[in-house]
Amino acid sequence: MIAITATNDFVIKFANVNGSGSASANEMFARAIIRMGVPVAPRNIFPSNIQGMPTWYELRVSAEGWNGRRGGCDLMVALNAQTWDRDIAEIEPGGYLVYDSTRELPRSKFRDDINVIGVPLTAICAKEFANPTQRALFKNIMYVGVLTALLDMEFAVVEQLIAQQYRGKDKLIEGNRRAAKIGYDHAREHFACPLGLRIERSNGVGDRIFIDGNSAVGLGAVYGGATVAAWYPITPSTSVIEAFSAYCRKYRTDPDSGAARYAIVQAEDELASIGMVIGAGWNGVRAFTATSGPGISLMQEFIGLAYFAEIPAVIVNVQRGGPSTGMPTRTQQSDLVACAYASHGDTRHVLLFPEDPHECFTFAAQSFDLAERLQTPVFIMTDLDIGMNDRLCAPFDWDDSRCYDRGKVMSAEELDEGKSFGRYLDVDGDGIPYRTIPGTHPSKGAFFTRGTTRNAYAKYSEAGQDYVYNMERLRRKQDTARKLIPAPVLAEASQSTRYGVIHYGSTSPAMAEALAQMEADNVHVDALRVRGFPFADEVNAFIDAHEAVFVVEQNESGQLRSMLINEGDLNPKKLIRVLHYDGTPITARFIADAISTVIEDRKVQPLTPSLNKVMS
Amino acid sequence: MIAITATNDFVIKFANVNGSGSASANEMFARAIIRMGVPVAPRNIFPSNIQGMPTWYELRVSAEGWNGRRGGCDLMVALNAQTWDRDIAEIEPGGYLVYDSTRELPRSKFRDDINVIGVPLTAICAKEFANPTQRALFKNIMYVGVLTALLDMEFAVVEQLIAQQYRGKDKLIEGNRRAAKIGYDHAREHFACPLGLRIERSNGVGDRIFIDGNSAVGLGAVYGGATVAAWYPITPSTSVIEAFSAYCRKYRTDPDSGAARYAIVQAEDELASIGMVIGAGWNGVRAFTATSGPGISLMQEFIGLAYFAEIPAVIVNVQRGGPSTGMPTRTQQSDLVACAYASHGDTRHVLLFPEDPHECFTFAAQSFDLAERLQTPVFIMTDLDIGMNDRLCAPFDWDDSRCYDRGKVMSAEELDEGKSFGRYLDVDGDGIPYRTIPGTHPSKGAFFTRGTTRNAYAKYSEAGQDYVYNMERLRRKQDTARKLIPAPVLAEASQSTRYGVIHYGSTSPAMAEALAQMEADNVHVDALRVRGFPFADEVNAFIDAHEAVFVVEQNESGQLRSMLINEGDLNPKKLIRVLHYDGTPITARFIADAISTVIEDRKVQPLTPSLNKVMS
Amino acid sequence: MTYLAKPRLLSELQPRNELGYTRRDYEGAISTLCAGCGHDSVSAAIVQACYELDIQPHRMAKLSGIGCSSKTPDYFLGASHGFNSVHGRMPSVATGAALANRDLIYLGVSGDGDSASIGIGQFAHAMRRGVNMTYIVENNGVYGLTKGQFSATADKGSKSKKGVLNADSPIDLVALALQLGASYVGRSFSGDKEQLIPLIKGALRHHGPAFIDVISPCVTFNNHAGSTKSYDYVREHNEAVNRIEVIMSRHPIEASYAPGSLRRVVQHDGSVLLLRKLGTEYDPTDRIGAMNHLHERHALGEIVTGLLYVDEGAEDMHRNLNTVETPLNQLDDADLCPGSLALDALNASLR
Amino acid sequence: MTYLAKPRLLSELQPRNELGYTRRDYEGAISTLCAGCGHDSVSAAIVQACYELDIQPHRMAKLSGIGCSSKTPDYFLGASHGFNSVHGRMPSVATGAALANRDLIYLGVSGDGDSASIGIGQFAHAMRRGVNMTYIVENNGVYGLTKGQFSATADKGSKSKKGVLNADSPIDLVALALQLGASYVGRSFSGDKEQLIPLIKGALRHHGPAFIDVISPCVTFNNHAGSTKSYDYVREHNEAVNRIEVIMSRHPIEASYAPGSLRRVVQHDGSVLLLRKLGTEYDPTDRIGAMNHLHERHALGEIVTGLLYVDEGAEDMHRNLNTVETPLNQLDDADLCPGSLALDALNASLR
Ligand SMILES: Cc1ncc(C[n+]2csc(CCOP(=O)(O)OP(=O)(O)O)c2C)c(N)n1
Ligand SMILES: Cc1ncc(C[n+]2csc(CCOP(=O)(O)OP(=O)(O)O)c2C)c(N)n1
Ligand code: SF4
Ligand code: SF4
Ligand SMILES: [Mg+2]
Ligand SMILES: [Mg+2]
Repeated sequence: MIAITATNDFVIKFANVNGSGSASANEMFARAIIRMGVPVAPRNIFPSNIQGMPTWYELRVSAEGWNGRRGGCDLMVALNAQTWDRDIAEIEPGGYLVYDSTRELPRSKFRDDINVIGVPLTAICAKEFANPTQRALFKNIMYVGVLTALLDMEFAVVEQLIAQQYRGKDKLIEGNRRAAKIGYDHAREHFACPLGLRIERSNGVGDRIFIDGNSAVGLGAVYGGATVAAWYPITPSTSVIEAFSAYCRKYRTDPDSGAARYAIVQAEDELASIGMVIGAGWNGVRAFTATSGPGISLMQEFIGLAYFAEIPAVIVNVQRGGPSTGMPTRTQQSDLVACAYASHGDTRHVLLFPEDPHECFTFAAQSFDLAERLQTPVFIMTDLDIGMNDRLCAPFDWDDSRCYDRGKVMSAEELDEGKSFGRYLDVDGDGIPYRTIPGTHPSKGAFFTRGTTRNAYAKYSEAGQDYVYNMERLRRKQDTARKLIPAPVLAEASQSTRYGVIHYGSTSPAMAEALAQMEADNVHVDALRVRGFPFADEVNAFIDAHEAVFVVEQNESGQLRSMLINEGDLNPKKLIRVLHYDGTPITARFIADAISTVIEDRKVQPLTPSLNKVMS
Repeated sequence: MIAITATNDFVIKFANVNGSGSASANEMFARAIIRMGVPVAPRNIFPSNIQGMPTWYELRVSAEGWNGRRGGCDLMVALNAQTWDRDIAEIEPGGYLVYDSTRELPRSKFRDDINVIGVPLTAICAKEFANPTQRALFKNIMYVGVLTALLDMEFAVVEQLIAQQYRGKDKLIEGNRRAAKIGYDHAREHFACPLGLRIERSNGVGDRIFIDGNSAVGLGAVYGGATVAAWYPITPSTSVIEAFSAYCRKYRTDPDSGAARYAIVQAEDELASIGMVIGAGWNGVRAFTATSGPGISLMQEFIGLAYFAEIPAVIVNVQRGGPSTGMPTRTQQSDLVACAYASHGDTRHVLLFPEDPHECFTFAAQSFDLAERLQTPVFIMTDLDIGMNDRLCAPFDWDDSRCYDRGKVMSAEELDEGKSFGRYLDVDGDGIPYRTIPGTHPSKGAFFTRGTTRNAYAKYSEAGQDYVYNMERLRRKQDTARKLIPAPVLAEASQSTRYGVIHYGSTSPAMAEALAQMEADNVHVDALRVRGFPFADEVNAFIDAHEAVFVVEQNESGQLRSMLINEGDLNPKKLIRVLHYDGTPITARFIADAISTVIEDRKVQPLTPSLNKVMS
Repeated sequence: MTYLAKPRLLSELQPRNELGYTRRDYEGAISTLCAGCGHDSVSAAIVQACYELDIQPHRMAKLSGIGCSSKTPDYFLGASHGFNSVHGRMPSVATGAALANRDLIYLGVSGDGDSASIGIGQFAHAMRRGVNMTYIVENNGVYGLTKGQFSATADKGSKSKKGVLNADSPIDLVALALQLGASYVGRSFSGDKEQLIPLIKGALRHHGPAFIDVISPCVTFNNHAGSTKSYDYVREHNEAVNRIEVIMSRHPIEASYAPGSLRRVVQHDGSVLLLRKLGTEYDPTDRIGAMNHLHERHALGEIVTGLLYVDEGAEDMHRNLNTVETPLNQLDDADLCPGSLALDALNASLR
Repeated sequence: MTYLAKPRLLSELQPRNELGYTRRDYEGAISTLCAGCGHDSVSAAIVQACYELDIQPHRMAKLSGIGCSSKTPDYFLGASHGFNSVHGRMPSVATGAALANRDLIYLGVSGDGDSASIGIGQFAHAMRRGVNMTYIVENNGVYGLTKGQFSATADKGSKSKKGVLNADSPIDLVALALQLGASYVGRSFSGDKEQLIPLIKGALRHHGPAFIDVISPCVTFNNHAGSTKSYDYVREHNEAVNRIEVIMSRHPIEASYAPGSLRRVVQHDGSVLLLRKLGTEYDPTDRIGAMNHLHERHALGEIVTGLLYVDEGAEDMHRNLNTVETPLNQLDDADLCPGSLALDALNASLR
């Protein structure tokens, strides 16, 4: 029988039961590989449930550092009886199965074309540990030990990680170490180590850091100067606030008084959380909330208020599968339209699309400058895939000379100097008016904020011309926004080409890999990664410069494509949908296949409208 | 000085103070003209306020029966000191001013180029009526009497209307009649009657009826079999429910028990009202709510639930000026995108666009068939202009052989016969699954409804393929919807033309008039009135058949145009925006000017992309 | 996963109720909650209550919001239609359902996050509107499904698993329900099925808004020392004011309690609630007294349980709306459509 | 339009408060409400209260929802920033504002529709969260701005202008506020400025969530016979439990009441509330007693007014959150940004 052989380049999958403590063992295993200098990209596939349901941890080991999902599975660690059959079926021919052989299983439960490694984990634990909770927990770290041996990894690295993780809790260090060692020794004793798959020390990781996007957003909000966070728990956004809270405690606790230089309020729902953010933004702090689809739907009325009354606010939308409660623990990019045109009436909002934790940090910090400069809500559009999974990415950086851009805030001094103040007056031609913060001046600059129409001096007015003035100014403001948001990133093909591809957000690593694959197959496509909305001028220029442009998205209806067409008055025939929306992260393989097929077809048959069809 | 002369074709405007009781006098005056067989189109221009603020009643008298707003004012009845200056300024040169001359005004307060008719209304009332509230109220009917004389109308008609309106209240009849007569006599005594403007008996009204769109929707809901209405007050939709309630009392009170064959609940907010509608629809009745923009924003999460769980619901959106609280008493068509793609995730909803009260009735009745057939929310998109103003329109009709289409509801008998039931199974290929109503069968057909993803048998499932099956089926359902919604209405130009125009909803009368004006100017444009979304195939065919198509809308961003492009994959360059969005109803003049200018330009210079610019 | 479906075969031997249903007929899908979760005990109590009341499973509709608690309707009464709506908005959906068909029995199941945080508005209004339903909150003081944040019922000073003290005032749903017009109000504990089952039975038989707050510990996130919603804490601070027994109208009343300690409440449908007083002199028909007792004992740190209030003459929403006896969802075209003649007359009046 | 702006010239002659402001300095735009609307009297009381308390107008922030009542912040304190937010959601906006700057005085004005119907959830949570603000509901039992529908505070049996009887149980915001943790709770009547002005003063001086329910008749839609929120009805059923006098810390206390009938409450900022008991023996520091009294009298059809509850040791949200003394909106880049060195260290820990 064949056995897959690969070094630093394969996929391991752990099939576990949720709530069983496997998550931290799996993560430690991933870190161990990183410590050996080999890049990994892990993904949690978990249910909307607390305990007892299937959960998977998919770990892609990639010498080249591809962060996208690869698909397939070379080594399955199958520890969940409920999902046994499908887990076994998923293994690539010639792949490996590691399982708990304590209970004997009939031959029919296995496959002939895979390599089976049975370790009696439960039995060993029962023998080695007396305490029943210990037994259950140490089983997890024990299979880490087994894998360490099977994959030829350095046991010292695992030991180090255990020591770090349980620093100060000597008993736990000892127990975990022992469990890992038992597993390690057992494997070396009973199996030919290493398998065809192995990890070899390398320096593929470089200075990259390993963190999830939600933590990065939380940290970015600290660096961006956010002081108020109001939120309501919802998967997959909850950890944004948990991280913000932890980093605030660390960095924003007044050293003298121990008091907090921030305020975090768990609101009673999403209407209240966005209301608090708006109240806080109006009153001169940088405030944000984090939520997901259902929260976005609930916030619609308030978002319209912030837009029309022109109040800075940052909304982090960690997207999950929609519509409705949808797939709460799966990933999608399907809230673009709901955010870009949020609320009734004619609106248009600023969106940012970070690709990874590094940009989650950068954009989160920048979003507050944008929100205050533009006096409007700014959405950070991440998703479960980058939000809740650790990723290797460029280290965070910060320029200490950078100052927060608080935008056009009129001070008491300026008012005293006699600067004229019209809250909704476009004095600079960029559509952005001046504002004052409550409490600024005893007699000047106070105004009445409202969501109803008013004149440039914030007086209630039902006059058509006041309304039109305001709407036209808001349009100008959107043009200003276009210039301020992060510019798109161009990746040119090695040869000049008629084909372009536009993508955004968490699609980035799969896209990069797909481009490399296609280049290898002599298919050349220029790629533009869009990073914000309203779209920068470069986006239209890019589309103009190509005969056909693929738009790769993780939603069903091609939402970014619609926005491109609408906003750029582009011919839709030119924009070819590449859509993946079943809730799993998109793969390079999927993208490359979809694009290559169309390009191949076009070689045979020249450009016709009928070619423009949905790719998924 | 010139004096405008016109018979059955002019604009009168009443400038009043709100809460002063002028509304019913003005309306009676409009009815008097109709009773003389002359068509009128009135419009209330009112503030978001209860008492003491300016309000206008603009009455277009049009022999040809044009229902659109004309613009300008030939006769101003100026009864509000607050707005005197702008009211006087608005009168066309040669036009007429009627005012209360009790208090003398300086010459500077008038214009030289208008005809001034001063009637000491307050003084006469003070003399004639003892009771102070009577004095104030009868002043209104008194100016109606004055106008009756000035415009050469039949006093008997007014008398008749008074008798009808106050039937059973003899004192009121007498008082009102007397006040009207005093005004009538005063005018005939003091002025040369008639003015250049006059009403001449005709039969231009025919069998048309005079009613507002909101009442028509309420009546349509009764005819459509709605039994549950849950709502929350909001201008301009409140009268939909008031009408539904009144018609239900009239037509749906059980003759024996006096009990109600309907239930109307004033909910605590819009989230609750749509929730109740969904609960009721799930439980097998026809239910609806009526709201406006802010309510639509609040309903987003629930709309997504109804969409994804596939529950029939009808939502009447009487649109007003947005965004946010916006212009609560002005008209717009600016919630199309907020409704068509309501809620997070990939959604697409059914919209209907009635043009006038006749269609408000028809579509309201039909919407329940559509909602139950398609098992989805259906939006009736009216607006303040047709919702809250009386319109002459074709009489309502009803075919008694028509049966309600309850859609695919599986009965206990069918279940007993062994018909297989999968709640989300596409058995017929039209994307529409079968449902059962709670309580149907003791052991078969029960299922669990949820907004999370599930398989075709309504079991919770996080599997990607179950999700995709469902989303693809929903797409098919949308294709089915496309065929069921009211077809667009084509109005061909007298000559074949390269130009088309698409419009919808309350724009219809102004559009019809604009087409006639343009025809008269030898500008030929084919017109298509879109009546529903997802768009029928004819819409794309129409666009394909023309070189350029204008899209006339009452919003700032061209929302229907965006939807046309998105859904039809059309070249935006072909679709030229004609946008009017200051909150006043669009006029024929505006449309004809906008379209003619572009066509004129194109005669000089052939089709270039740059021509495609915003027209307002 | 406390409830494993028993193999079908056994059901032949199981006892049957008046309608011939076994207890099994009132069960649902296998629970996916954490082992030991209080919510599973509440599901079991609901199953038992429906079985004992001889309810036809399909004449009941189960509704919920979102949360671990709101998942539970999938785990009982598999032959009933269920509706797992959106977070915090079950009351409006239940109200709409009740409008559509006044003849079904409506059971709403919710959580403390679902009803006291995001859903407090809908909760309050459903109570005051008089929706004829049984509304059960499975109250654990935390958001279970989103992993243990405090909910609005968490007591001031209660300690989270991570050691954080709650600073906000708690919302007492029972006090609110009493104040807002619920006509049957009780509190119980998921660990006390002797009390819980009859309380649910009485509620299902009640005509009007019946509310039961069930303290139902979250073993995963809120069962530690320092929590005031743990099994241990509730057991220690539980003060039951009465024990209830529900007697169906067709059964003779055989009560073995000493006279004087018993109170008899006849409900709208003829069913009788027998209330045995415990400890304090407590009058369950005195709304103001009930509120007072609740507040006083709460101030002392006690959790008052039992049937706290019942209004024998309660009315429901349909009565207020004067709707016809026939459920609205059974009216047909002829009942509803006024027809063309009426329309012609109306047209004429509009000229 | 009850308040017509007086010509500027006069102000020279007007009396001035300690800060040198005239009453005029606390006024706002001209009211556009109906002549006689109760809300205008509440605005006048707010003006008077702020004038008497020597508040710097710009140190106050006015917030509201949507409704006739919610329009009123435009009609007082023209030199303060105001925020007319969305319907029913003022409390969250006020909470956010209060988080941003703990040093301003926050005044929320709302209606009964705004706070008891659509907004009851936010109202409840702002109270329990301890937002340091004065929250006034101008309660007329109807939706004024949308023309007279019943709101959730309309009493059961109250008659609408069109003759319809209200069937739903009323929501008593005072009872709710008491239950939910408000630390200053009063009720008054727009027609009784003697009572209302000091009540508002005490609230503005209170540290914590202060709630005042002001019955404020809607002359246009709810002032007829049969309404329980009409001027006449309220006058007849008003039962004041006390009269309050607010003494600023810098003033000596000179009270002329007989000892024994007076109760002295010292607030957080040193201001003193002198409460003269009327009629019943009423203890305004007994929360449970207050609730009880309220419920009992309500059952008798009486409208209890006065300062019903005050907690001298009240704490606010900032205390619970342990935020720094400096308002958050005055922290600068250096206070907030951890800088590049910290980031480098963090990067290192993530490898
Ligand atoms: C609009 C919305 N916001 C947030 C969530 C996330 N969410 C799901 S359940 C839940 C809380 C559930 O708490 P509770 O009602 O107490 O139920 P428990 O799990 O404790 O039984 C939250 C916040 C959601 N589903 N929808
Ligand atoms: C989301 C939303 N729904 C409905 C409305 C319409 N609306 C405006 S004010 C109001 C009720 C106001 O009642 P209340 O708060 O009692 O104020 P009052 O006018 O009686 O002072 C309503 C329903 C709105 N503005 N926004
Ligand atoms: S998390 Fe808590 S509430 Fe949820 S199932 Fe587990 S124990 Fe029950
Ligand atoms: S409608 Fe009523 S509440 Fe509104 S301004 Fe008039 S009197 Fe006041
Ligand atoms: Mg809970
Ligand atoms: Mg009100």
